[in-house]
Amino acid sequence: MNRAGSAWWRSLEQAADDPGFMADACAEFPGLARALAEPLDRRQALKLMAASLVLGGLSGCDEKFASALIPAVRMPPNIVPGMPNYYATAHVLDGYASGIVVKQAMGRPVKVEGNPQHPASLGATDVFAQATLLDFYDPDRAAEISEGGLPSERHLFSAALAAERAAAAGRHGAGLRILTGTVTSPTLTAQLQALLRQFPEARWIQWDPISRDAVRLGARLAYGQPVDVLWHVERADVVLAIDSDLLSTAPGRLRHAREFASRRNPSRTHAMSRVYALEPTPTLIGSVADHRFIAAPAELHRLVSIIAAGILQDQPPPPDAPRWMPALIADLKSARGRALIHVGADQPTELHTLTHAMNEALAGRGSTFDLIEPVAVPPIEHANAMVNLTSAMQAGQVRSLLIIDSNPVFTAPAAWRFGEALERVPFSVALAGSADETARATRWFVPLTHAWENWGDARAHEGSVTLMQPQALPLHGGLSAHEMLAEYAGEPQSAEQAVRAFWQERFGAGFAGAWHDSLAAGVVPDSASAPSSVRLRDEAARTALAAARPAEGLQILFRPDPCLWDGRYANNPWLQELPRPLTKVVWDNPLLIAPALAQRLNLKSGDRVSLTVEEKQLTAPVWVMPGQSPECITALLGSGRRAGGTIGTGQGVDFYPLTARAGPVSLRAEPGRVDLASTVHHTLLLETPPEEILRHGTLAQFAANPRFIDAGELPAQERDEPRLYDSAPAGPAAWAMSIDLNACIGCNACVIACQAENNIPVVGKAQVLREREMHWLRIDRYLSGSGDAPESFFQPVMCMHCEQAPCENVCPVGATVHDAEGLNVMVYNRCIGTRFCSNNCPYKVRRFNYFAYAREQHRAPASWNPDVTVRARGVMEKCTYCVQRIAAARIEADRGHGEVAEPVTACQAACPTQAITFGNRADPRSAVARRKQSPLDFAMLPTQATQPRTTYEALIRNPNPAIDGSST
Amino acid sequence: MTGVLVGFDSPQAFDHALERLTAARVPGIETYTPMPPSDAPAGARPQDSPTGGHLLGESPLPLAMFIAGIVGFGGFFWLMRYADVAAYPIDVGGRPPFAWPTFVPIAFELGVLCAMVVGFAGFFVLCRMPQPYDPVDECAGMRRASRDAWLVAIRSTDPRLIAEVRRLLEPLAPASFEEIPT
Amino acid sequence: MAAIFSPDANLVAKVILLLAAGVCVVGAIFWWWWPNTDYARNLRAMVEQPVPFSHDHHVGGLGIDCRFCHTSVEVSASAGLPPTHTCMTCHSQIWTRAQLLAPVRQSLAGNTPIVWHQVTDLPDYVYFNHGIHLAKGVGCESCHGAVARMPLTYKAQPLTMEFCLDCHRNPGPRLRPRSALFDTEWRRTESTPTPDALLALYHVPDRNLTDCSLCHR
Amino acid sequence: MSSQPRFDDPVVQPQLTMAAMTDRVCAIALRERAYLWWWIAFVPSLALALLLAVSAAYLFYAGIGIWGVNWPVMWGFAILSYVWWIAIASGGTIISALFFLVHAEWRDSINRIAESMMLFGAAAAGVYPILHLGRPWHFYWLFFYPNNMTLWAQFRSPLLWDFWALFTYVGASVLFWYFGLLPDLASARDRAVSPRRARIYGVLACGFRGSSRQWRHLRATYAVMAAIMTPVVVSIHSIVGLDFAGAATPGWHSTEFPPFFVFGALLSGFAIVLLLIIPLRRLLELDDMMTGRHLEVLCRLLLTSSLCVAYAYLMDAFTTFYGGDRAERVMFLTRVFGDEAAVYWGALLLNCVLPQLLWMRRLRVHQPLIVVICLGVVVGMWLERYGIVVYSLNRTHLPSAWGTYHGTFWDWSTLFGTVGLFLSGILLSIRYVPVVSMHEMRTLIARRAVPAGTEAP
Repeated sequence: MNRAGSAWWRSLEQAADDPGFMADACAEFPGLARALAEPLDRRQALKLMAASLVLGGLSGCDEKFASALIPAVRMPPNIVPGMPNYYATAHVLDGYASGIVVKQAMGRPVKVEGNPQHPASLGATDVFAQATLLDFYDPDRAAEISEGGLPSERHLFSAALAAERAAAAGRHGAGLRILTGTVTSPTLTAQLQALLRQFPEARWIQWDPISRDAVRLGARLAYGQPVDVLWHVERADVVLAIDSDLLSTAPGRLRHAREFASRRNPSRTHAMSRVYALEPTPTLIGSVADHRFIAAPAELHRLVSIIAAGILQDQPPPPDAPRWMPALIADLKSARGRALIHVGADQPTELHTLTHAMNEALAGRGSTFDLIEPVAVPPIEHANAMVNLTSAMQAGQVRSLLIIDSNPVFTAPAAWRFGEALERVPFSVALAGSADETARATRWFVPLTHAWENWGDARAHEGSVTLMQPQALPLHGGLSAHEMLAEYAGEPQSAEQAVRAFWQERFGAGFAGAWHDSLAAGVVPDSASAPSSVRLRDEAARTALAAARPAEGLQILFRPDPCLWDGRYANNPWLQELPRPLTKVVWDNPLLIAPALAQRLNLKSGDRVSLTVEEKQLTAPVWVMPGQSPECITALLGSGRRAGGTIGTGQGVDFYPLTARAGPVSLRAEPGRVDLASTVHHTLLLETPPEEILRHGTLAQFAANPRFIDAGELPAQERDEPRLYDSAPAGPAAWAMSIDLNACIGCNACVIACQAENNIPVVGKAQVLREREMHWLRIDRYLSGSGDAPESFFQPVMCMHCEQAPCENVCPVGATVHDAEGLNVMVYNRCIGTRFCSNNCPYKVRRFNYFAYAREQHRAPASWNPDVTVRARGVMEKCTYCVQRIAAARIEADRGHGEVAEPVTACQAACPTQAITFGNRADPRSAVARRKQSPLDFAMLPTQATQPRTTYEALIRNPNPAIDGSST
Repeated sequence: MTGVLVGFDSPQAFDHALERLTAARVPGIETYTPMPPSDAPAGARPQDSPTGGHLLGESPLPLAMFIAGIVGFGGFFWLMRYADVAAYPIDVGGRPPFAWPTFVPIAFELGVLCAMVVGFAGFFVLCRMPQPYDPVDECAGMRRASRDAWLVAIRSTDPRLIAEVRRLLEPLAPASFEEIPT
Repeated sequence: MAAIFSPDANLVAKVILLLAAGVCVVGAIFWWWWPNTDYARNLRAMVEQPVPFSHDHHVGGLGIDCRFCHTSVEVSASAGLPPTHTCMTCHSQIWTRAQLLAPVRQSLAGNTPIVWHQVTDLPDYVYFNHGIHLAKGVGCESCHGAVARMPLTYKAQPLTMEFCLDCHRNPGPRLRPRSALFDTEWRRTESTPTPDALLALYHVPDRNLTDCSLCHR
Repeated sequence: MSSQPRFDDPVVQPQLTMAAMTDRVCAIALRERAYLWWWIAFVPSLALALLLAVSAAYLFYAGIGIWGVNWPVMWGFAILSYVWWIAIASGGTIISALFFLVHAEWRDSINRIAESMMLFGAAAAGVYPILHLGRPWHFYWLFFYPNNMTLWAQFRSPLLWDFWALFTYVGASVLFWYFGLLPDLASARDRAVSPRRARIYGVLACGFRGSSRQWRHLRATYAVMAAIMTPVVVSIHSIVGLDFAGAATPGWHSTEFPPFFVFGALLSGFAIVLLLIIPLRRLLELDDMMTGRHLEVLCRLLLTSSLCVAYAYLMDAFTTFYGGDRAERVMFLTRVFGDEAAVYWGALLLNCVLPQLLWMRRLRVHQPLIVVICLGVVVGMWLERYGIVVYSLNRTHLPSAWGTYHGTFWDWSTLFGTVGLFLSGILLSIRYVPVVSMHEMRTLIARRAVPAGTEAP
């Protein structure tokens, strides 16, 4: 870093408890002043630091701190300067929790890791959990209670609430409605139910725009009562994924991915699984499936009925069925007890019911899936409840509406006119993190504390409870859902009191111990849902599929944006700039259309179209999506926020106005283009991925000759080739990495984990358009075959740490050199930016700071990782194998006189499928050394003789011999 | 009066003058010509012309430049070896620290530069330059030295010698005959 | 017909030439020499502090151990600065009226930190770890000098990359017995174990201690 | 004076005497007021040079990001224009130094122009290496100097070789140019009427009087310098070639690059010299020293070097397919048939095809045509470098890293800025420096003059 940069860095390091900052802080946030008065405990101090640091960030770099050292007045307990702390909690998305561990530096959250002890995480994280860090420090988070858009005071709100409660009590709660997202929190549930007992006439509505109604209803229809299904993917030899979200959005996706991957590498698994995907639009599981069949929704229903007939009534497929149908049915049947059929949440209820029948018929129960008591508590029918609520509001029956952490004004289908209806509610309160669309439409807006700022609890997809402890006191004050409900119920208590009270009676006598253990472990022991022994209803097997609507013509599918979900993450720059797994588009949500359709309408990616559903019309850019069904188009929800904060507002197109409309869909080309930023600058449709880049084959080939990849004209590795220079680094350790292409599902968790760990700046859409993205780790995606039904390949690419690194020889100042442990180190402070290294890198893994991206990002300084230099303008950067983690491990080991403990890179830690293995190759016992022994091991571009330390395991697919090709 | 400056219009006349002067062992001869005398057309000049002799001997500069070049090359080569092998050996792309072939280009370039500088500076030293003033500048004839005049100067304060020179050169009909003031 | 220049022009020309050459040489020397001066490195310069804390008195005189205030020095990257609370453990009992200590009392009362001025500073791209250096037998004095004799703390060593490398290239002679790690008066005697013995004693690893990645990330 | 140049012109018209030649050439430099055409050319040139200053200032303020360079294409205009300028400069050195060694008579009247071209071409090129850095204020890390990091430069990098080659080349060029200028400065000093001019040239001439000692050392040293400059110019362009050949990038990784680049240097050098002397011989009325003979010779050289370049192109294509590297083939095919194939074919047409007209003798003295061809070559050489630098980086080994590239306003402004710098330099040297090497011309004239009957005493 140059001097200015360093001064800036130091300022945030040392501004910690600066009085000046405190003064600003108090002026800025009344909440802080109160906090100062309150007795100090650990988190108190943390809060002060965090707050002042956020300010430090806002007030930029200030030389006056360049030489200041500011110790605490009292050092908070458990904090050793310079050493990180870790605290377990959970990341909750649409109610379902996955365990995380938050890393803190001097009490400031700086990184999120998965919690290995949590059943839904197993140590992995998804992109949202990683990105929560920036949400926590989001400067757009609201600080003040407001009424009718004007700043107000807490006591005024309390008074208003009290009056309202009194009125409601008189009416036994008639006209009182409480709107939340899906709730799995035991405490919150208890509070709500208590409230409903107190006000019998009141109603509680749950609403999540990414609806799972069909899943719940489908199960209820099949089994006669609400049940949740627990999938055991690792036990399935044959998987049929029908438009499945198993790996992408379904609760427990991280666990599914882990189990899925455990059966995909033939050199490790006892029997490789075979995965069929049947879907209208590409999904993650479809991209890694052995066979992928494309079918528009209507066609899909027909095909599923044929499969069902085949499985349930042994009917042979009709002659007009696709050629592959008999083989598929036969395969499923032959794998009796080891077959699994999964349907995505977007498919209609009947399809789910039918699938349950098929799974039961295939004797999967107890093997490939189990039934458990539902995790989310009723009421569970989101759509209907929401419609009823809206009509009640229209009819003026709703006197007071309490909206807790939900944004219906934006996410509710415009067809329902929730916004208008809201105006007819005399007393409406929005408890939300920021002044979003709903908070601006309600009468009262109360800031919601961040999940890291308050106590809470939530359940995983299989029911296990995590007690969520705060990581810091609220930066901006605010209330939690618990506090809000407690206040409404008339006995105000803090979230901590609420949660403690609930678990007090749950744990009973051994409370103290159980409480502490649960907090430490991040999971409440054996709190999983009880298995359900309910039998399948016979009607289920006879379920008839309703025809897809609209029956004919173009159809439109609505899916959550892979990075923005339903829009709640729209203000998160990491997620906005995270390449969408299948399109690599950033900062936008173009309409996905099939190549055939594009050809028919003469459209190219980026062209604008006007899209009409029923009478509602809007214009959006399109993206030509190979593998999409030409009869349908896919719209990603979550973009186009109207009040999404400085970053999210107006970014992309809002498709909610089109949801929940059954009318005909029409698409018309419009003049003009939209510049869509994608990190893939050329459509990569190859006849087959070049052998020197990505090796792949079939299980048959592998069975015939495990080393078949060596058979080609290229060696898989230049292991034994003679070389001009034969000097391998001779340190005590030899760091190396192996990436299993069979496991990679392209989910991006590694990409964003790397970004968070290594202080990688966000550059913005304009710079991405100029091809200057900064991600150190990118996931290349190659498509082969026809554009209509391509085969898909994912390949994570980061610095290969070549032993004969071409980049090093050409640097005139020796800014990139080798260390004794084989790391290709990049010494930022020596770099003068000739950029020759990048030209000479065959893998093109180097990124250059064309501008002072890190500085221009205006990111809360406290959120940077203090162990990694923040790069200045004009400096080259690249993957370091997380050298800071290696250093920490090395120091730890040296102090213990032991050998170097195995460090874990950020990408490796985050990966749900454990595709990435890192460690000391010199140690034969290490995981990486064993993986490098795999017959599938190959190096990228072996002919470049770079001796990369990162190698890959070839992608093996397991196609059904009875089916030729993978096309429909 | 510190001498005389005699100007001629043709290199031939100039040559004859020199022959006569050298034959008469006249000391302190210096010439000023519009071009290197040795490059002047041989014309009628006899092969044993003194012009090729003491006035136009060999220059030591080429040798000096050569040595400078060698020293420069060797010096910088050594410096690079010291830097990579002794001062701070660093593993660069798995190459050996003493990667001598890669030292050659820079050593060559800098050696060459040394040679050029030495040649340039050496010229100024050997010619006592810069020397903006010289008594001969006072003579009008000098102005044509850089154009087309062939001048011979005899530096001497001895009137008899001057008379002798006048006697020797009068027959050659010099274009100018001036005394060099003090 | 007069010459263009006067006779003394020759002298002038040569003098100018010599001056130019001289300026170049002197300039080059200065450019190289200046950064190495104590002044440029503000070496041995007392730094004004809000409270004139004297290591000479507390460490040298009273014999308080370094770790009493710099608590995390053995385990962490940063040595840690004492919170006001630490000062008050004693000064709530003794010198409770001392004018010099007013800032400390105010700090505790007003819950406002004391802002010290940094004395020894490393560039921010250098990741120095106190813990491992102590664990491997490098004493405080090696970098901080005879702190126990400093009435006001000053920077005792240049702390340039060269300074670090000198030791990293040949650590043995700089190591000292455990007992002497925090003793800034300690000197090597014949009874001191040999450098090699110390290297073995501390299990100084055989890794390349001059790797860039050791300090720069 | 024969206005229309003919291929059988003598290298210098016989009636020209030393005195007349000296007076006329000095008169040009000593004019009290510059020609009108000079002002017309100089003002826009200076404006462009100022544009360069502005571009550089903004670059330092804002960063490399203002250029079109991006993730895959990390080198762009800066490097390719640098190569282009170096080539132009090198051509001048070849004419001045190489042909001195081989005693080519035609060289004497144009070597001063060739040297100015070398000087300011090198200056224009010299601007780029610093501008091109991400953190230019650290450029001195490339030097040899003791420092308290005990760190030195990384001598394996062709880029460092290139830096020192350029450093040497610029330094040596200045010395060579000034050294050969000394006697002519003396002539100008002695011809000057106004004492001010006389003093200025007097100071510059450092007291050169044409004494036998001065001639002796000058002659000997100049010859050695010429003998040095010739390999230096070959070396610098070979090293520039190594900047690319040294990298494992498809389209760069080729052993033919060093000679390839030297050929290019010759071609563009001869083109620019022709572009300079054709107008000057008319405007400065020097057509009896720069005769049809000069045009004839230079055109032949242009033709020859054009053939060499054509050969290099041929080999480029051949090795690509002979080598059998997939990435190499893909890159080449995109360059030849891709979206911007015009660049490749343009270079081929302008550098190799058009100059073939010069096979015809009459055309070799047809000035308008020569000007057209030379302008074509100058543009063609730039296109060639564009193809080499940009397309190779556009199509590297991994299809996922393929990119696109477009120069921005600041790229172009910097390029034209250096053109302005070059032209202003040339014009200033024409205005104030004797435009012909008079002492060498005098030698030439003397040697050609029929010796007058010598009367014996």
